Amino acid sequence: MIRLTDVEMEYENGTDAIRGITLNIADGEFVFLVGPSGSGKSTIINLLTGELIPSAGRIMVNGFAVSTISGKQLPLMRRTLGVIFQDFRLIEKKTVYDNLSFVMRAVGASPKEIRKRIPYVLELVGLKDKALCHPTELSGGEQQRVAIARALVNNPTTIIADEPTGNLDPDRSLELMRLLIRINELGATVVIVTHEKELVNRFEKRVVTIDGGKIISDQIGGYVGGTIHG
Amino acid sequence: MIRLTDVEMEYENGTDAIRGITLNIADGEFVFLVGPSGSGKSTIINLLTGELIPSAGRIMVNGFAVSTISGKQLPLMRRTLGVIFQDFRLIEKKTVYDNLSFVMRAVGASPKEIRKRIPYVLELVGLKDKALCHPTELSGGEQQRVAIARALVNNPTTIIADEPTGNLDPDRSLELMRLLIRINELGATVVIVTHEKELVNRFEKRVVTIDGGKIISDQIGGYVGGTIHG
Amino acid sequence: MAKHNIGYFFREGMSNMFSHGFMSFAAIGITVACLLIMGTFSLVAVNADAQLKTLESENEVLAFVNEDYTEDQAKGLQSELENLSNVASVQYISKEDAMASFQAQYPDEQMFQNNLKPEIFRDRYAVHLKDLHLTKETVAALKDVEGIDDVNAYEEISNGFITVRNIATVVCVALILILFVVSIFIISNTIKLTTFDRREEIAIMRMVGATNGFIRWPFVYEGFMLGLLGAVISFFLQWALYEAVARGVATNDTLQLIHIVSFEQLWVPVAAVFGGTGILIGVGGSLSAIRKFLKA
Amino acid sequence: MAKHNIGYFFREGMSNMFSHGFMSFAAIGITVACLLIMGTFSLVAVNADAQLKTLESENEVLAFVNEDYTEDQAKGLQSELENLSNVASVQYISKEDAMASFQAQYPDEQMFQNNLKPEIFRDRYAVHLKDLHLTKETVAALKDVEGIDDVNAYEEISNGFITVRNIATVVCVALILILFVVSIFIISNTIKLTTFDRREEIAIMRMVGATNGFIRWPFVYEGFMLGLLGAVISFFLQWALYEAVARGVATNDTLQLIHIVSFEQLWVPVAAVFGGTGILIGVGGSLSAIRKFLKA
Ligand SMILES: Nc1ncnc2c1ncn2[C@@H]1O[C@H](COP(=O)(O)OP(=O)(O)OP(=O)(O)O)[C@@H](O)[C@H]1O
Ligand SMILES: Nc1ncnc2c1ncn2[C@@H]1O[C@H](COP(=O)(O)OP(=O)(O)OP(=O)(O)O)[C@@H](O)[C@H]1O
Ligand SMILES: [Mg+2]
Ligand SMILES: [Mg+2]
Repeated sequence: MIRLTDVEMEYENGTDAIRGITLNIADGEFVFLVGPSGSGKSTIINLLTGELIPSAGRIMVNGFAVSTISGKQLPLMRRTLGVIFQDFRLIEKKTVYDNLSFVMRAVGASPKEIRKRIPYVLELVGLKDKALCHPTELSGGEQQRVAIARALVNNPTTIIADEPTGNLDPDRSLELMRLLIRINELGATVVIVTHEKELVNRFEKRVVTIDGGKIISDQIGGYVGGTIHG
Repeated sequence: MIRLTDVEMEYENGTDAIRGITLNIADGEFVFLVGPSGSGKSTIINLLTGELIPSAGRIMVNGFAVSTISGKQLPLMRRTLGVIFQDFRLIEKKTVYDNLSFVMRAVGASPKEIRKRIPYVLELVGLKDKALCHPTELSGGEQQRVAIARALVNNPTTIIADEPTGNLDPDRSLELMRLLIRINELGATVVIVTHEKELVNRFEKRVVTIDGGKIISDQIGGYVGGTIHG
Repeated sequence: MAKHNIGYFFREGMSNMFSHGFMSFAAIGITVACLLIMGTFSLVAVNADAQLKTLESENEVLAFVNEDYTEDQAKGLQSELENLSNVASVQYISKEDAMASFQAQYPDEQMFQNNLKPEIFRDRYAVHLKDLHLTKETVAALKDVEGIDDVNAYEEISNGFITVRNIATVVCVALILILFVVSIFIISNTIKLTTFDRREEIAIMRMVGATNGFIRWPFVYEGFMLGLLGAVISFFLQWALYEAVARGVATNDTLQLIHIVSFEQLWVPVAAVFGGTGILIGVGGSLSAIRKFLKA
Repeated sequence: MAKHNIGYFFREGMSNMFSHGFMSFAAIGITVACLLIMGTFSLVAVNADAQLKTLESENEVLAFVNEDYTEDQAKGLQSELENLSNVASVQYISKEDAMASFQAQYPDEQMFQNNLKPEIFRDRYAVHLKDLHLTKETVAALKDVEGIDDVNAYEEISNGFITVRNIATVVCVALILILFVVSIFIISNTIKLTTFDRREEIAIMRMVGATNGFIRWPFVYEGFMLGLLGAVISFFLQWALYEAVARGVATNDTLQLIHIVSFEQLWVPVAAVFGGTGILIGVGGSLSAIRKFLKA
């Protein structure tokens, strides 16, 4: 369960990225977060993960009060999340396999679990034969899929994805969406930031539209804005 | 003018990314390069810029034989190109303004030219008020627009863009395309790698489709593949 | 901490060390350089000190017996002198012995060899002191003894000697301290630089819910391994260097006189100091280097 | 190179230095540390050498005149001795003078003060040599002079003295060389580490068509500034340190005797060496650090 109450975020340089947002996402929901470039979508994601502390307001994520969380609680909260970052954030010095095993280790998985889980997840994103490559040896879309695999590998209860399809071709994008919907149907909460009007329109899901740091629409189905496809 | 003749590219780890491509792009043409993730699009871009040396074949770009170019000629060739990279490649320690002035300096522009040109280019991509921000203070789409501005700033005769709209909302994507078309109409050659079927279909331009390191189609208008929008 | 984690941390630390090849090489190289410089100075200082101690023990005060005393009376003073505080030992030297040693000192003054008579010398005691710093007080005490006429304290000499030794000690200790501080500064900076490009990695670990403790361990292991390796390499290099110098000294005609402390007597403290310093610097450097990335 | 570029390179180099605050600080700190250690040792060595030279010049050989020669005859030998090669100067010492100085040496042997007669001493010459290494040859030549009976060469003493001085010189030069190599190693590694995270920047410059020369200049300036700054800081610290020690020596009762070479006599070479080394290391380190990024 995700609950933002009157959240505001002003960056150190004075940019008012979020200007009062209240938003509830129930457990098991599937939500698209859309809006123009610079509207504050990534900022919301970073507030949910505890990477940013809001200037005002309250944030609850899976039972943790993120806005006031302690250093000891933060790792426990983050283990409930699987995050796909807009800029991937892969470790260049580790292979694809090690990029994944490393985050399983970090939450205390046993070597046996790791050996079982990683090939399965790599299969899901279609990178089984790239396991021993380094991120620098991958195409942009392949890197993005490693980032997706990493978010899935610890079986999180909530998946948060920032532009997961920005570098994927239409076929792969659709595949990924279907995968996330399947995971959602198994019980996980899914929040996806995207620009892809096609995808948003294709699925009748909740769409929250942000502009200028405010929610300007919250409805089921239909990409708001985007004149070219209007 | 860009001419690839029987080009092959095998990476050090044995990946056969390009398996024999012959492609001519005349001066002043506008070309979309499309294809699934991992098909070899970015590899072609890197071959054109001289960042990669082909395992076989010949590459000519704007009168330079890129595949056999000397260390002294390479910078001259590159000054004819404006490249937008899939991963942006901005310098985090420099402001947006300095990221641009730096590449103008690199080709010998005077301070006066720089002071005149940069505000103009930032205006074009809609980032005038972010000139003094560092890349880390920008949203994903804003970073992408800085990368675009950097490619335009030196007034290149050829613009090569790898996924320039991956992080942009539909309005901004359309705006950018219109800008590139305007630049193309003023005489520049433009090569764009993209997944955005919408954009490709909207303009009646040449579309080269790659799959598995080979050209599988070369036609005017119409995105090939991408079942969801088919 | 689960059992399989210990192995993981260790392997992780090792593989980090190798995957950051150049960085690790620089850190180890600098550790070795610093330890060697420090070690060499310390060992030179130890030897110089040993040498000085030997010389010092040869330093003596002469106490002249009243000319009117008979030889027996003169000898009778021995126990009284020995009982004075700060007197390590006394040695009776008769007029005849004094003359003989005097003659030995001046082989070139022909006349001394034939014309001298023991009577022109006085009976004397060579007095060795426990603590040269107290020479003044002891000379006064010797002079107070009934039957001792005069004391040749070589006071300026022993004073000068002590001063020189003190200065040498201070200079050595100061140099070693400076080198130690400089070494720590250099090495911890090096480790900081080497961990600088790991902030990304740390950020990702934090983001997926790793605890600070979990993040810290591989770095601690890496620092430990770097420091230990540096220490081990330094130790063997130091050993080789020391033996080479010692052999050089032993085979040199003039230098033979210098007594070199054997490495067997020194290797335990050298190993302990090298190992301790190396590990301390390695682990400390690593911890201080990642500390700021763990805060935010 | 266009005029506005020089200013650009310079500003770029400066701003790089500041924007890589911690890295630059580390590089400068390490340069200062290394230069100071090197400098301190060199200055100690220079002073020790000056001290030894003074002592050496006091070293003399005694040539004893035949006992049958009259004082005039004895004095007549002076010019002959002076003409020998390797003889720096000779000083005639009469029997009377010899006795006086002998008595001054033994104030405690009462009998010497009254009972000695000049006749038991011999006339002699104190001979100063130009080159102590040739003592043996010169002694032989002295002995060959008609009227010289005997020569007291103190050969072992001067031999030992030379050996000690040679060893001291070798040890000092070796230490300074080692420190120099270690310093270069440490500093160039530091600069390499500091430029390591600039490979991205370099890659971008290359990609937009900057020539290698253009890319190199800001790095050269940065290295130059780092090295120069390190050298300047080291110079003033070294100066302060030297003056402090010199003052300490001058005010100490016993140490007054030691003659400290004034810093005025030394500052030019110290500044030159520090500046040269700092800049060499800075620029060299920068160039070697970016070289590999410019290749591909
Ligand atoms: N540096 C490299 N070393 C080895 N293999 C590489 C390297 N870069 C790319 N590859 C491989 O070459 C193939 C083509 O990669 P390329 O980056 O050209 O794909 P792309 O068409 O740009 O894909 P995307 O749309 O996902 O960016 C991929 O299979 C990729 O894994
Ligand atoms: N670290 C930062 N410091 C200062 N300002 C920032 C920072 N990060 C983002 N901003 C600013 O905050 C605003 C919102 O940024 P955010 O990254 O949330 O946008 P976004 O909706 O994710 O956009 P995009 O679709 O382009 O990724 C932008 O104006 C951006 O410039
Ligand atoms: Mg964003
Ligand atoms: Mg690509």
